[in-house]
Amino acid sequence: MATKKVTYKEAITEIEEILEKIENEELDVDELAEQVNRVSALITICKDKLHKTEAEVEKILKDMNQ
Amino acid sequence: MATKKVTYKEAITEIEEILEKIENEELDVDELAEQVNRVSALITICKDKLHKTEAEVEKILKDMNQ
Amino acid sequence: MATKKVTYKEAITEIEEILEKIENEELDVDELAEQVNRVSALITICKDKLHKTEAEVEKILKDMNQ
Amino acid sequence: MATKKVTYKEAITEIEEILEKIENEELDVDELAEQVNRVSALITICKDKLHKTEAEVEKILKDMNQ
Amino acid sequence: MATKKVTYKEAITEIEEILEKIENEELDVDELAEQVNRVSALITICKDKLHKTEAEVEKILKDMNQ
Amino acid sequence: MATKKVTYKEAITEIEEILEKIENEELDVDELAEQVNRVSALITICKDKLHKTEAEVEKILKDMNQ
Amino acid sequence: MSDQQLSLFELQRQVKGSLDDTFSMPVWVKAEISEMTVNRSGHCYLDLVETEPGTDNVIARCRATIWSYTFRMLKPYFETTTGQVFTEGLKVLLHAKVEYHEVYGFSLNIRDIDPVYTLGDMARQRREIIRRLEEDGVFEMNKELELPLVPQRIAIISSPTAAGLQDFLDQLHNNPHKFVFYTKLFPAVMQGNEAPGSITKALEQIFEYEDLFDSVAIIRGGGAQIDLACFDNYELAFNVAQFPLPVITGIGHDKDDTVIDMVAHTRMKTPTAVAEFLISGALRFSEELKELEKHFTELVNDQLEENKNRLNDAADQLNHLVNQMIVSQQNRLNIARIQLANRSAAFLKNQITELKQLSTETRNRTVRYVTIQNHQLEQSGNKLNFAFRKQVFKNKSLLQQFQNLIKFRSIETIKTEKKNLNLIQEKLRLIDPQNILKRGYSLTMLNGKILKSVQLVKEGDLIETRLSDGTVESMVEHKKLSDQ
Repeated sequence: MATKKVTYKEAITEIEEILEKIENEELDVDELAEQVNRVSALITICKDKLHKTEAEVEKILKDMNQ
Repeated sequence: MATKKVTYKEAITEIEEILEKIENEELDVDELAEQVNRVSALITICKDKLHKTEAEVEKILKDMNQ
Repeated sequence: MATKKVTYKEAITEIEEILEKIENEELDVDELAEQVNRVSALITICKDKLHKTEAEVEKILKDMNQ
Repeated sequence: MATKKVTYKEAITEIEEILEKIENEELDVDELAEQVNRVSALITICKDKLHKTEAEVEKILKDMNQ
Repeated sequence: MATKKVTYKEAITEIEEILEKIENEELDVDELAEQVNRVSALITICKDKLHKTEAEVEKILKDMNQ
Repeated sequence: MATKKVTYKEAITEIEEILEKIENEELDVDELAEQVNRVSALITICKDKLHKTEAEVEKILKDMNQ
Repeated sequence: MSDQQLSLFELQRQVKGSLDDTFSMPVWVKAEISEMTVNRSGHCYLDLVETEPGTDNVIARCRATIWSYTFRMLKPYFETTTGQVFTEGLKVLLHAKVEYHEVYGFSLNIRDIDPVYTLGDMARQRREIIRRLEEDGVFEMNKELELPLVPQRIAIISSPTAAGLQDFLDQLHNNPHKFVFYTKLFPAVMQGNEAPGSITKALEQIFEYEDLFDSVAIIRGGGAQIDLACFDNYELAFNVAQFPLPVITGIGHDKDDTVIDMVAHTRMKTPTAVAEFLISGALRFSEELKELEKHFTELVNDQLEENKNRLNDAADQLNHLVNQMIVSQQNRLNIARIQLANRSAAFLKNQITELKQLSTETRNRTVRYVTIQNHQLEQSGNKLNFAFRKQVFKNKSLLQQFQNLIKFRSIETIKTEKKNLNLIQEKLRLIDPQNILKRGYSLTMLNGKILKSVQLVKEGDLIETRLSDGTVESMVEHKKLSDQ
């Protein structure tokens, strides 16, 4: 779960790939916990990125309206 | 019944193989009890793995939602 | 009729061999009773084995369901 | 007509041999009665053996089915 | 005409010899009557033997079939 | 003409010898007559024997058929 | 040839008299006003002409007067009816009395004017102008120009003294939205015959600074509504239509559009309307900008929201899928357990059935075996019976045959012997010399021996001849050999 260098897009793609694998039952139960952890980590990363972006945008808009 | 190192997948595969053997009567009666025992043990292993995974996943998801 | 060490499969094979001999009239009448007795003994052995296996299997399944 | 130790198979063989001799007219009329008697005795022996065997087998099978 | 110890076979053989001699005209007229007498006696002996055998066998067979 | 002890065969043989002699003309006329007489006597003897034999045989056969 | 000489006066009087006779009543005359003056006392003096159609060649001309009291009534009536100043250049239908004055000559005294005729003529002229502009392909040209989103630099063509101009400028510069407009006035005469030329000139000036302006506003405030004929001018319309900047008109009338209005980019009724149009344009743009900004903010927010939702969805989906997978696996294990139970039971049941079958089979086969053996024994008995009977029969036959044979052969032997003896007896009878002699044959004997050849006797030998019943003795006299 170390790779924090993933882009938002890569993270989303990976999340979707894992979800699809789970859906298609391509995942072994043995791997499940690990993969769920991975998705969780990726979602957290994405949410962090989003929050950061949101704050930034808010600031820009505020600046613009003044 | 010692080999607890089997993966979930291997366990399922073995279960199905034994079930098929029983169905096709490829088993000697002398072996049946032993094989039923084996399947039973494997099912228990699988269930344990499932429960463990379930708990683990639940924890991850809970942590993520906080 | 002493050899109780015979496996189920061996027993069945022997029964079938004797039956075949009877059918092909390879058996002397003098041996017939003896051989039928043998078959009977083997069938009894098999039944015993079956009942034992059945009980054993039932127990395993019962244990598993708990 | 004393030899009751003859086996069923031997009896049958002897019967057949005598019958063949009679058929092939290898027998003197002087011997004929004696030989017919012999065959008759053998047939009786065989029938006895058969009945005994039958009864025995029936008993075995009856015992087995119980 | 005394020798009643002759067997059926010997009788038949003797009959045949005498018949042959007669045919080959090896018989003197002086002997003819005697020889005819002999044959007659032999035939009678044979018939007797046959009847006796027949009766005997019939009895045996009758006994056997019962 | 006295010798009545001659057998039928001897008589026939003598007759044939005499007849041969006559045919070979080895006989004087005087002897011839004598020999003719002899043959005639022999024939009579033979006929007697024949008749006797015939009667005897007939009787035997008759007895035999009864 | 009348040699009667008339004084000028008399001639003029005679002309006057005949004209009066001929035109005793006023007549309706169509003519164009070429010149017109109104004197101090209010009388109107006109110079009327008729030109050759299609050219400007004058083919008739005369003076005309409208007396002041008539003129005072006719002029307003005409002008309000036509919306056109009663002035030079108009084509009119006049009700006039032909007058002839000995001193001043021929003139027409106008009593009435039919404005309908002039109206028709004006409309015709306007249609003509429009047709020409369309033919030239310029009619729509100005309309095809794109008005800048916010036309802020306005070239104004107007009369500097016009009341409307100041209102227009005030309205523009003091707009409540604080939009800034840059205006530059290009003065022009906005009425009368000079107007087209003057406006054209103003346009030419603007054209030189084309790049400095976004559009041209031709405005005329407050003036009488009857001065509009000057805007139905071909040359002016031609210039306006082709002008490279969009032209907005606010000429200030409510009636039919002038040709200038028609060819202009945008036609507003009054200067005020033009100002409002310009301000509203700016306002619209400003609102669009605001809208855009709002839209942009919304988009950004939407996207952020969408991504948040997506992540939440992913989390939900993960939860759901994992649960599903676990349930599915649990089911699978449960099924495996049930299958194990069922299949084991079925397996054992099959084995039991098989064992039962085996025991049934044992019984069947044993019974069959015993039956077969029994049958075979039965057959052996039958065979024995049959073979024995055959043997007995055969022996009986043989004995019978022997019996027959001995009978046949003994009888045959006896018969044969009998025959034989009879044959011998017959032979004997033939051989017996006594019998031969009896048949007439005789025996010749020499010296006690039978004479068998002639050669054995000599003549003179004594021979004995034996007959059946005695003997004769004789001597040989002669002998003879038989020929062979």
